[in-house]
Amino acid sequence: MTTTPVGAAARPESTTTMLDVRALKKVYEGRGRSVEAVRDLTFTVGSGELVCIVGPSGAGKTTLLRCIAGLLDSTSGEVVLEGERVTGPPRGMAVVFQEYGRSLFPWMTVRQNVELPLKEKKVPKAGRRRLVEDALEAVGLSDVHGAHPWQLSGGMQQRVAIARAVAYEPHLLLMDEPFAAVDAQTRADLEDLVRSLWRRLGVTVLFVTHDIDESVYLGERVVVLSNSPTVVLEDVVIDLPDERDQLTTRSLPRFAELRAHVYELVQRAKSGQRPAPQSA
Amino acid sequence: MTTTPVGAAARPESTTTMLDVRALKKVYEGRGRSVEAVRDLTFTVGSGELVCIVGPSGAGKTTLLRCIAGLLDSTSGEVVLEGERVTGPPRGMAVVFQEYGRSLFPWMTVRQNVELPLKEKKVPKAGRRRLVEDALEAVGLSDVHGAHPWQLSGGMQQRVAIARAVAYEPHLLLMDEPFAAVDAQTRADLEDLVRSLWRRLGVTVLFVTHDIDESVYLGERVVVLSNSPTVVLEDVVIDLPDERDQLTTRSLPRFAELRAHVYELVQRAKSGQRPAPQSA
Amino acid sequence: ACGGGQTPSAGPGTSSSAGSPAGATTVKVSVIPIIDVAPIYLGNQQGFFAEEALKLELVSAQGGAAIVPAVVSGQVEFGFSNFTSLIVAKSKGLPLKVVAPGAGSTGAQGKDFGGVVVKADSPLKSAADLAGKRVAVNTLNNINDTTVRASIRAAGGDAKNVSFTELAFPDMLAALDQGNVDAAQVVEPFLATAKKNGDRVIASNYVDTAPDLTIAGYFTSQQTATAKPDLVKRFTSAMRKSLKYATDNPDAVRKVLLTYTKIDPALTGSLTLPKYPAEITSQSLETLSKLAVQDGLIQTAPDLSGLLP
Amino acid sequence: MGGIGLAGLVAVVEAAPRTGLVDERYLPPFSAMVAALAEQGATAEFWQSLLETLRGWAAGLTIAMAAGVVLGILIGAVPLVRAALNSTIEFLRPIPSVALIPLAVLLFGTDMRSTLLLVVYAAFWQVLVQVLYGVQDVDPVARETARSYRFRPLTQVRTVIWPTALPYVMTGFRLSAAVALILEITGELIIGSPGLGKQIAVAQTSGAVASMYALVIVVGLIGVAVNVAARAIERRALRWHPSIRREAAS
Amino acid sequence: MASLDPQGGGVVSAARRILLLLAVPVLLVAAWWTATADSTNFFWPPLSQIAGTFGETWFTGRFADDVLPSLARLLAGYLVAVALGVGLGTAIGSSPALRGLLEPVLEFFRAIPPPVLVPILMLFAGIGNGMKVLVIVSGCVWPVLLNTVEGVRALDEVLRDTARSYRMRRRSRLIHLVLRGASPQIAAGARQALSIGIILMVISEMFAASNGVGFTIIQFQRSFAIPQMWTGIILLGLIGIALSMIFRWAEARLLRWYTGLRMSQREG
Ligand SMILES: Nc1ncnc2c1ncn2[C@@H]1O[C@H](COP(=O)(O)OP(=O)(O)OP(=O)(O)O)[C@@H](O)[C@H]1O
Ligand SMILES: Nc1ncnc2c1ncn2[C@@H]1O[C@H](COP(=O)(O)OP(=O)(O)OP(=O)(O)O)[C@@H](O)[C@H]1O
Ligand SMILES: O=[N+]([O-])[O-]
Ligand SMILES: [Mg+2]
Ligand SMILES: [Mg+2]
Repeated sequence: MTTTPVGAAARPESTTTMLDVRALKKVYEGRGRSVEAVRDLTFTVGSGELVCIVGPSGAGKTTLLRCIAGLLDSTSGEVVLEGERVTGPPRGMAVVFQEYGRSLFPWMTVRQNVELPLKEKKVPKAGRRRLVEDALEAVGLSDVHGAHPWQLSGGMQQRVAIARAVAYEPHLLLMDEPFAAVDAQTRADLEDLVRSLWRRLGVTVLFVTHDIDESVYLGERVVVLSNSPTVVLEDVVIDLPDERDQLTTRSLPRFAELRAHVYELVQRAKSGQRPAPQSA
Repeated sequence: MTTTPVGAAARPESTTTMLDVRALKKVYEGRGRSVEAVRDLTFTVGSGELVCIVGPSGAGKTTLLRCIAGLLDSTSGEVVLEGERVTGPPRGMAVVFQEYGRSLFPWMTVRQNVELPLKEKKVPKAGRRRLVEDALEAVGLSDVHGAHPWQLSGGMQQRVAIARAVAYEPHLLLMDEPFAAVDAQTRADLEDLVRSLWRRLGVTVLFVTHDIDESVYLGERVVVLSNSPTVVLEDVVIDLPDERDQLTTRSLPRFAELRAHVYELVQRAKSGQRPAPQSA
Repeated sequence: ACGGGQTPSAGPGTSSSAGSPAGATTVKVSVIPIIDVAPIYLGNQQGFFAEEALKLELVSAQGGAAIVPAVVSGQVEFGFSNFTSLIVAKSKGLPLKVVAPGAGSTGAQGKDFGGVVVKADSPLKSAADLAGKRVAVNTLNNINDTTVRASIRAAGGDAKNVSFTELAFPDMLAALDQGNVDAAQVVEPFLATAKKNGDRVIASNYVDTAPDLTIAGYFTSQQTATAKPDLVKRFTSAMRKSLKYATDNPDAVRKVLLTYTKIDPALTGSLTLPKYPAEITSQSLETLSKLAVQDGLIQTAPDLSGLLP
Repeated sequence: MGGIGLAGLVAVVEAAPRTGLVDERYLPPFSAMVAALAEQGATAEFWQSLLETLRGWAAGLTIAMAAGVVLGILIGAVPLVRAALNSTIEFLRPIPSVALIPLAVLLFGTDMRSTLLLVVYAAFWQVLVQVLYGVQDVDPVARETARSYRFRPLTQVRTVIWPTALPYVMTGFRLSAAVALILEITGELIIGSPGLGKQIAVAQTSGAVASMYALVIVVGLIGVAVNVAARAIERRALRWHPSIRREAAS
Repeated sequence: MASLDPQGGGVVSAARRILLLLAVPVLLVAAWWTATADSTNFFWPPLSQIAGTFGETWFTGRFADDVLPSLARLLAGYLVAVALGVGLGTAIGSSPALRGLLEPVLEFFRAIPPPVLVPILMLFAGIGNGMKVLVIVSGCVWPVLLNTVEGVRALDEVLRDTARSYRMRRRSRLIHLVLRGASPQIAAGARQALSIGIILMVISEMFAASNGVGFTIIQFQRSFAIPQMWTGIILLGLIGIALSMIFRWAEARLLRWYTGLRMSQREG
């Protein structure tokens, strides 16, 4: 079982840096309760990379994503996106929230939900129409345009949120367990959708998931987080061929190796293991 | 690849019937949009059985569970629980909702959320205390008693909802994708928790999941639903040894067979295949 | 016979006479739609204002709270008020001028248009018995409580510890009935209603205060008086004619009531009309002013001659 | 259904004076009120007054709603503004319109503008406070969704804040509609600007009890009608809201 | 913004809060002061004159004789109104049938102006303090009632289902689900009711009163004691501020979960 644990610096292709997370720390201050969700996170993501993030429940993945998205102020450290320090949501970003249900506007239909960001982006009407239809089609929801989110099943709601992000054609796509509520077959389809989108548009993707197979199948790298207070446990490079396919890729021996390695890391993370003084 | 597709009548042990779903049909009537979510569902669950339900996203699993829980009136057909027609939530039932986040009372702390149903059940104080602590411990949340649900990560919220159901010690436990938001390792732990609870208390469990491995690992039977409008595509008996274990069970050849069979069924379901006239 | 109080009272807003000449000056008058102002409605009907080239716009309001600021700010030229209110206003430095009398007591004991009533079976027999009792008046610290006190004093009673309760005229009889008050100072048409109910009149407070007490009148602001002396003169002149006409034609007064009040037509015949005096007796003003000082409404009596035209 | 409730009220009002529970000189039986109403209804003056009242009320309510919603969203959505204006709002809010009557008259005389001022002043706060609470109710995930897609402030208001606040605004509308009506009537009653309130005042000073209650019934019915309209609007505009969803389903 | 050091942040934010709290009022008072400084308008006396009479008007006996009785009636009326509004509102909000039955009747009464309603109330409640409290109740109850109804109707369905599935009894469902869930909106109503209560405290004292803040203000108004009347209006405003501060303190306590929930993701 050989894997190559590599630091961010040693990434295979030396693309330009899209995202630079430096010594990020986030403490939630509450009355009485103050939680150090993220202690010290440092990693970079190259432009056009697809990076998966895995880690124990409560590790701070959502917190990290929200800091990157400019939705949450960090306690210390910084997030630099395309050379600029993030202080608010950057242009051309789309986020699929873990609370997909609450991120859809119940007062709008499915179509309106997907279309709204495009309107905001000033996409002309005809283009909007096509984008919305294609996106809904891609997530298998061409027949519910007129329904309201609360008339849909959990998985359908989640797919609407994905369709909204996909239709937006972002530069930077942040997804927080976006397939948690869909069935295995749909999940596989959506995984391929994300891969093809990524390859077609050159979008940089940060993908939080609990499914280890998924992280290995999707990512070029998998960043494994420790448990809370969180640091990077390991940054695993996924050296699988670029052309991936649900059947062949998943049956590669290297896939099994990587999968096992990540699995073991997650188990170690959960059991409280932390990296050696590596982030100094 | 041999599996034994069996009707409910042919279940291995002839336990007493706990739950009898007969020709259940549910049509959601809305302005303009009327959706036949469930067309004709018939199956039974024996007392003390652990049955998993899988099916495509939007198949009507949540709808089915809500009908069984007495939270939703069916359009036709009926649900009979322990010989009585279900018209409202039956005694001794616990439900873990798919929208776990919304099912926790935001004005209560984690402890209060878990404790409240026990108070309702008139469990004496000391017993309550123990049950709450054990349940939170079992889901790995012994350190957040005093936090409010909205201070927790998605997976932690979901585990609170599970702890609440577990602490309640129900006769009938309905779980709707209860592990969707937790990491792989926690998921495995929680699967074992459900199994042990089930064995210890003899509780009847209906478990909706999208994870096919999980359904096979957990269930005595897996009911595969067609896509909407929904009927039972197949009722798969899981003839694995009762004593299950994450490592050994999952590496059994029979496990792989069953897994492959269910996977194929789900794929067929998604592609729109429906059973032959079997439900007549 | 009303304070600048909270009596909810208003009436049809404007009623202008038929056939006012084209070049007439429009003049707004803010009044309280009670029987006291019948002459101005009547005079308008009779064309007395048109004769003075005035086009009358009658604006009805509930009392001083609305009328005085309207006059002072020049939003309306003239207003109607009881004299106690005007004396108080004057003493506070408001620049007001009385331009015409409005209404006064009939001067006939027991036959005035206002008085103190008690229930038929009440032990109270005269104003002197009101000492220590609860008496309803429509406005506290105004003409009605001061004149009731005067009435008590005139009857030899102790006016110090009467407890006045402020109630709108329409609510007084119910309160009297239910025993919430022992007596009520009412004016027409409620006086007639009270009598019909069998209530007894134990005092005519205006009569007891002074003979021929003028109670209320029309006023303007100092500014209007200075700026438009001619307008004031014409208004006063038309007003006098109206008052005289009203005094001479009580039946016409009863009839004009039906145009701006909702008094039961069956009741108008039994109403006691106030006197519509032609002149303001400065003696009335002095009496009221003295009472106002005596009862602590004001510290010192104002210069009454400044109030009069 | 609501008819039954009103019928019950009618029955009580008819029976109470007849059985001597209250003196019918002060609260006449319902039938007497209806007779008086019929009498009033035959006069042009009544209809004119009704029209005046409705006009003043609608104008005041419209201004109050518009100002309340716009300022409410502005103040509510910008925490800094909110913090800065809090004490001022709390100071101004409990000042009764009736205390402002002399000032209104000073400014506008006794015509309808004075009453309008009172109506707007009183009704405005009802809307404002409802909107402030409504704006605060925005779901954080929805707000973050809007922020992450960089919705412009106006879009955020239109697509997130406004729909969230809408149920509160509807309640604010119902509250302020009644307050506006009350102040319209009270203003007419005290200042004497034309309308039903003035008719009520005349009836009161004239001791015409049945006529007075007849007019009050009309005022009450305006209130009922406004509510019916508000509920109808709500059923359309809040179709997506749990309260309407649930009741439509059952 | 997030990098403020915690100690310094406390002082800075406290100073900022005070600045925010006082800036606008100070500006407005200054504007009022200068605008009326040389006023000769009888009804708009200089603010300096109003301020000068404030103390002698209210703190030489009137505080105990007028202000306290008013506040006592206000408190009684307010508490009754909140209890009644929440109680009735919960019942109506929980039952569409009851709502259909009662709403038109309630809407009818809601539209009746106090000057008309009070005489009717006097028929039943006399003319004492009880009547005045009743007048306050009759106005305060509506915002609480309406908001409670809507708050109860808007309860989250999943929460409702959760409570049902655990067979929570009526009583605990009421306490732990319905009232808590509707509490943000009930608070909106109670907040509205507070200032309406002050207004009705004044209005109730226009009827059959012999003491009270409202009574005194009306007396000042009628006797053309205009500076004193202004002090009364200012006093009402100050009472409003004081009561709202108490209210906000209580609200912050009761709705801590809600503020936390709503703000949780703005800045953790
Ligand atoms: N608003 C908040 N207030 C206080 N603590 C919070 C808040 N949000 C998150 N936390 C805490 O921060 C930690 C990290 O939470 P976060 O949601 O980032 O985890 P996560 O990795 O996304 O977990 P999951 O996989 O379960 O979604 C948790 O311990 C959580 O309790
Ligand atoms: N309240 C509702 N109104 C109208 N249609 C509804 C409603 N709830 C569910 N549906 C429809 O019923 C169908 C079944 O929904 P359900 O939630 O039962 O699916 P599910 O099997 O649980 O799906 P998932 O795995 O995505 O959660 C879907 O087509 C959905 O759109
Ligand atoms: O403002 N109000 O007088 O009701
Ligand atoms: Mg998360
Ligand atoms: Mg579901």
